[in-house]
Amino acid sequence: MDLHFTSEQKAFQLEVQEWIAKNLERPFTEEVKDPKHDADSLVEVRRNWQRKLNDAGYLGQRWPVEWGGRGATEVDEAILLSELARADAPNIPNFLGIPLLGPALIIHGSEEQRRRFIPKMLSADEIWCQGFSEPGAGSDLASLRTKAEPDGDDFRITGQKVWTTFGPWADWIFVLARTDEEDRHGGISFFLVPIDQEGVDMRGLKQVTGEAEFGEVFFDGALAKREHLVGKLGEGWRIAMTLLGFERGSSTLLNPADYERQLRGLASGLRENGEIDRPDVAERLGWLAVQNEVMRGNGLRTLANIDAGMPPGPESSIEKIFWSEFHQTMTDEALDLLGPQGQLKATSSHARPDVDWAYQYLWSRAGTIYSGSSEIQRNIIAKRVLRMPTAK
Amino acid sequence: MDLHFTSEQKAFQLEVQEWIAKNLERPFTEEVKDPKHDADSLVEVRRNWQRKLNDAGYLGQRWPVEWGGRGATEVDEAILLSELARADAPNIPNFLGIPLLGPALIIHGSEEQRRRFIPKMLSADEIWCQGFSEPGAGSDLASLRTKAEPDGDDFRITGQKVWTTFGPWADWIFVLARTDEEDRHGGISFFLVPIDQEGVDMRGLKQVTGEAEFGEVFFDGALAKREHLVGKLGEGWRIAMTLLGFERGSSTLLNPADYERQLRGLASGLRENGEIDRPDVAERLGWLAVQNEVMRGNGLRTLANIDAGMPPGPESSIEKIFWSEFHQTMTDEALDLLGPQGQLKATSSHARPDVDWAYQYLWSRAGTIYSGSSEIQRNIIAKRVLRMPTAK
Amino acid sequence: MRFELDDDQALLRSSTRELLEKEAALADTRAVMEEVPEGFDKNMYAQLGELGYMNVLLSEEDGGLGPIAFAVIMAEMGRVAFPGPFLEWVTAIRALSECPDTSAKEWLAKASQGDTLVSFALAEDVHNADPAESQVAFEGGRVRGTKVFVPFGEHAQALLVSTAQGLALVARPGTGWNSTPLETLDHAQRFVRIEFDDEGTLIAEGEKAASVLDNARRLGALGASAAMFGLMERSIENSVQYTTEREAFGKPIGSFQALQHRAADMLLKSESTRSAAFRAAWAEENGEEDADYLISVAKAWAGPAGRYVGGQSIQLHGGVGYTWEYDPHIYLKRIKTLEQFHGSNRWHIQNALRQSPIL
Amino acid sequence: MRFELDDDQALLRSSTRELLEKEAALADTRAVMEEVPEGFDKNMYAQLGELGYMNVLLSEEDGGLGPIAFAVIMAEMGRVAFPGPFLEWVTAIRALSECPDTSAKEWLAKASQGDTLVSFALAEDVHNADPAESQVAFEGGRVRGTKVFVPFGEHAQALLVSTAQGLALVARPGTGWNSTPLETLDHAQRFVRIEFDDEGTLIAEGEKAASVLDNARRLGALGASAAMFGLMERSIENSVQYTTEREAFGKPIGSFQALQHRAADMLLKSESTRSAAFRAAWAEENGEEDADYLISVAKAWAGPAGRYVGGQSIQLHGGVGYTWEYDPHIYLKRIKTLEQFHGSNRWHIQNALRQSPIL
Repeated sequence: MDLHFTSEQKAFQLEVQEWIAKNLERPFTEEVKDPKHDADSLVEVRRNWQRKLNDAGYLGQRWPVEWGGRGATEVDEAILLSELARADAPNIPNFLGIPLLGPALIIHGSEEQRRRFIPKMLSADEIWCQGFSEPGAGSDLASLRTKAEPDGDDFRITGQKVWTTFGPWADWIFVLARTDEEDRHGGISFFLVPIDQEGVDMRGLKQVTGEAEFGEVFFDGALAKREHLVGKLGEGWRIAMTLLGFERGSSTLLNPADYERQLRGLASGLRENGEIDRPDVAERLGWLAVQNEVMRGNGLRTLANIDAGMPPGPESSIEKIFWSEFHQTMTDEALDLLGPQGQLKATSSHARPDVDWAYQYLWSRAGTIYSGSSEIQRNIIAKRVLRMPTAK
Repeated sequence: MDLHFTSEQKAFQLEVQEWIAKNLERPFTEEVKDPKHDADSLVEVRRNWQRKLNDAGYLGQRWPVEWGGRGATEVDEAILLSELARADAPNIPNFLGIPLLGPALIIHGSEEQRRRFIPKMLSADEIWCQGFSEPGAGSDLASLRTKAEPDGDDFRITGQKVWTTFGPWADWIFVLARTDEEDRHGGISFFLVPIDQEGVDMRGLKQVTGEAEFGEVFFDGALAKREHLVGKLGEGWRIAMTLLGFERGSSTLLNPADYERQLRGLASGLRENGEIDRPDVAERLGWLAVQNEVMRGNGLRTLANIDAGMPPGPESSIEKIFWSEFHQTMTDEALDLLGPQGQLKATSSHARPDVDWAYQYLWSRAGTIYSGSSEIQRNIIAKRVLRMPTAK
Repeated sequence: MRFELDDDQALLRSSTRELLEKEAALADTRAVMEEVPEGFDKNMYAQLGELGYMNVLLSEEDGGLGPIAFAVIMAEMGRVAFPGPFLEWVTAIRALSECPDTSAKEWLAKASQGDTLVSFALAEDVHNADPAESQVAFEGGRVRGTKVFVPFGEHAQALLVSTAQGLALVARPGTGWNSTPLETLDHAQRFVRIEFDDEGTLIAEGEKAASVLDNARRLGALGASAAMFGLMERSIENSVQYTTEREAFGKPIGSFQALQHRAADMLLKSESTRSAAFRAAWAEENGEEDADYLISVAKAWAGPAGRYVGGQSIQLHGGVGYTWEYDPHIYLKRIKTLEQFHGSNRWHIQNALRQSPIL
Repeated sequence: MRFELDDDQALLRSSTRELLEKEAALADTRAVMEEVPEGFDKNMYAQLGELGYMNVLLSEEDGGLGPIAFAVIMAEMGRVAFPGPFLEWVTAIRALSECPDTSAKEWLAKASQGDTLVSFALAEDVHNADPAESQVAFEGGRVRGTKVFVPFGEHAQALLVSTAQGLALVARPGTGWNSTPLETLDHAQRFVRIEFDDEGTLIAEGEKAASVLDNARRLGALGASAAMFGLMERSIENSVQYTTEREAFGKPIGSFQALQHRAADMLLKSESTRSAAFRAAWAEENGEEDADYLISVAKAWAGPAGRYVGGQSIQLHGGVGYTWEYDPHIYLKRIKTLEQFHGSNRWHIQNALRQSPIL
């Protein structure tokens, strides 16, 4: 066993911390609270932050040098993401494009595709959104029905995608579409599609938090050029599945860092309310702190084993269930402990300054649904890890 | 709505309370703690207690006058059982025979059967145990394989039954046995079988509590006389199913009374440890008290609707899940709050005087398994109450 | 004995359901929650006034229907996530009816019509404050001090304000209140923070004030519990319907055992809330000694139960459950509001424990 | 970085597993738990002594293997529900090694052989007492006062007794102790209550005593956490095997989604315990500043996690899970013991919170 960061990794952590201290004007929660902002201007805050990160060389740092890489490991990436979470830095607009589409292009894309798309994706001059989920294909992604039909050399795309984060601000969308009706997995291909065209109708999809950061997009014969097919026809499913596992180490330390920040905010609130020393309050707060630290232990374990080149254990479904359900537990407890004040929206007068609890509470309900619901994760653990039987 | 007991019911409650105060020498927990007792002598304590109850006319009080009845309602029965639980009175040996076999004989039995069996069942001169469950047929009772084959006019029984409470002390067993291999439900018949015969091998089945109050019984061509068939051939399943619902109102107030007694013991323990006023302890204790009272509300509702002749609602599966899982929650919390002392066996030096927490903790693990496991109950609620779909 | 509603109560339930489904179906009243400044439909409340709903908590001779009927109405309102200050309004009417002061009687008459909102201003900045220890003062005919989370306070015509000297009535000043909106995650609410320096009338003092406030708190908690039951009941119906229609992996998702067992747990929470809330209502109606205890039991249970049902309703809806367009979030948010007000879970647990037979 | 065991540690794990499965398979050692007065197999412990297991917690030059190896051994012992005072014994050896006193050294040499049991007497009647506030006194060369829940105290050759004056060593008097058995639900345990009025030696005082006891508590908690992981891991294996073989309604019960999801939850608890316990062992081994914090995190987590896994293991076994003959109860009971001792959940939560980065 070795859970130490190397001296290089520690130096990198320090470098990132210092860089954030110098470059992050204020935590994102404070941006949200600022009445001068609306949804559009908050996207600009994020875009600017992505540019700063890119200028500093922090994006795509694990890629080949040619595409922005600097020989970083998953550990470095995990350190970077956890420090950003700890500082409550803005989420970058291409938070899905860079870790998912980036490798897709680097591994499966053509040289032209890489040249055309990677630089602007990194600089946030083009915002990408993801077109995987459909209204009828969530947990059962392979049942997707959006289709791409040949039109000369090119393709015409018809169908609907949902949960396209940053969709309303996106310039491009990477889409899984069906090119063969008969072949469930082998009939899916991976396309890059410009949004600003006839045949693409992107609408904001209002979430329970009241924001419309997600979009739903309707394709009605939208053009996808042959040169924007990634990999070969029918390789889309395989590409997507590889990618979804590709960055699994990077986020291992992110959630515990993020939740630690939130718990620190909870402790501050309880201190200000004069309640933190009540044994009932302390026990509940302590139990949350314990759970978060256990979650960090799981994350370190995953990360350490990836770093050592070990085969992945049963951890990834466990981690997904853990962070998503713990986020619900934690926000549930926080709102109970903070009383009515905990229900205030960040933009309201007298809201807590450090954590947007109302948003966190509502947002936590999504975590057990997206990226493989808790039910799907438990199926995976039972069937693939525990090898429990299937009904005959 | 009317949740009042009538003045007669209140009078009956008072009568029972007074009768118990006069007749119960000491709570059963104290009997268990007394080193003079062993398993056999504790059964005699229970037998004697049953006799007292019978002499006082409290057994079979809802039956026809001829068989001990006194025109009581389910409400009276519920009052009786809850007062007995509150006083920690011993469980009677024929606690299954009287409510299950009694009505079976009264409704489906012959006059001869009634004359032969009911009086001695009431007086505890004969102890009855139940032969329904099998090693391979627990939740799926209809898959039982013990068979009864014709032998002249009579039957020979072969097979195995488990979970026969008081089996090791029983004189007779009422058995569901298969008389037709082809007909899953209609091929089951209901027999009365004497235990003291060749072909019946009754063994104590040691439970996790260390007791062997349960038995497992092996039939190897045991004789069941034709005159000891209850109802007609093939009516066994129907008889059993009717009976299992017959007394559903009687126990509605029993569990909350029993758990209230245990919670009172927990409060005493915490008071003696000087901890009851700690806010964390008080909150946990209070939450247990709240849950128990909610359970009592469910019980009152069931009882009241039965009393009003209303059709049963979704309550019975809900009640089963509630009391069995709450018992686990409550004992879990009690053992945590009481510290090591909560783990002491009743017979150990320095154990709590009022509640046998170690036993209760272990015993609580059985409640979610027997009489339809929690899983079965949830299936019932989903399918029969909520009418959720079945996979095609 | 009988738990189910008697004929009159059942009639009230069906007529209320019919009224609300016709006049306040959630699909129609969403705009009221989201866009109407007052947060409620004035015409609808006037209609409720006409139909006598506003007087539900008064004595029988004054048009009251009793606590069971009140619980029936609140449960129905829960089912449609009925927006606005109905619960505050009817408990304020009850409070006014208990006060001997003339101005209380005048406001009572107005409030009963359903067109003059009287609400409560109780909470203060100090967490979990006991009303008796109020920092707000009534002196020289004026109420001075700050109240927080005043429900629908900006648009109330009068407020019942707890002060260290007793319960004061403050009529809306000509220029309105000195108020700041407090926006919570439940967009149907209209809480405000008010810094009072206004003329008022002391309508109850000493023990009388305590008893009026205690009744309001108790009835508020009862109403909130019944409303949470209605919210849960409808959430479950919606979830079962959705999981029956929606397919994945070639079958209705409601056929998966994991979801079936979740739904069963939701029903357990919801039906137990029904048992607890209506038992408490019955006790209150019959003046049972343990009514306060049973109301605290119901409220302490309903909060966490509702949270579970509301949260799992989103989960059972999957992705669409997280959209504004579908209803689950409205139910969860309303439950969160009701859970936090009319006495927190913690307060009710302690209040129940104090009166519990286990002590 | 690397979480998995390195080669030496993996070898220790496989050799320990082989040894225990051969010499202490649960089916064979049930009789030891149930019938042997000492509650352990003396020959087995002597064998452990010969193989060097008893010195695991000593410094490397004295045969110690380090905290990670210790956790590996404890996890393996958990898997077979290994009976007896191993955890107390090895932590007592460690404590003796930290004491400069000559008699400590003598007992250290004896205890290391695995045939002379030295255990701890720490707990007192006052609930959750801090060792520093002991009611037991060391005066005039004698230890006087009462200790409770002394593990395997009746058959120990010597006891390390915390007193108000420091840590005392009391050798078993010729006539044995003045002890009363305290029988808990875990029939494998042999707790006693001892009223001391015996000659003793003060082997550590003041800060030294506090540090020796603190190390014992910390290492005990670490060992208990690792053992609970092993108990959980094996419980899950047993449950999965049973539900795969057992059929109901015509299919293996392990194919029902409700049971699959339960098993998944059990694995989540168990694997998270592994992560937490081995991370803590690693921190202890490397002298990390947060080792004490991480051990409390692991112990506070392992208790409730183990309770869940142990209880659900019975549930997944159905009726037979409630019989003495099947193993689930042995695992649950051992978990209950480990949960309650070496610091309660509550104590570890508070200790973790005190050192948490969130404060």
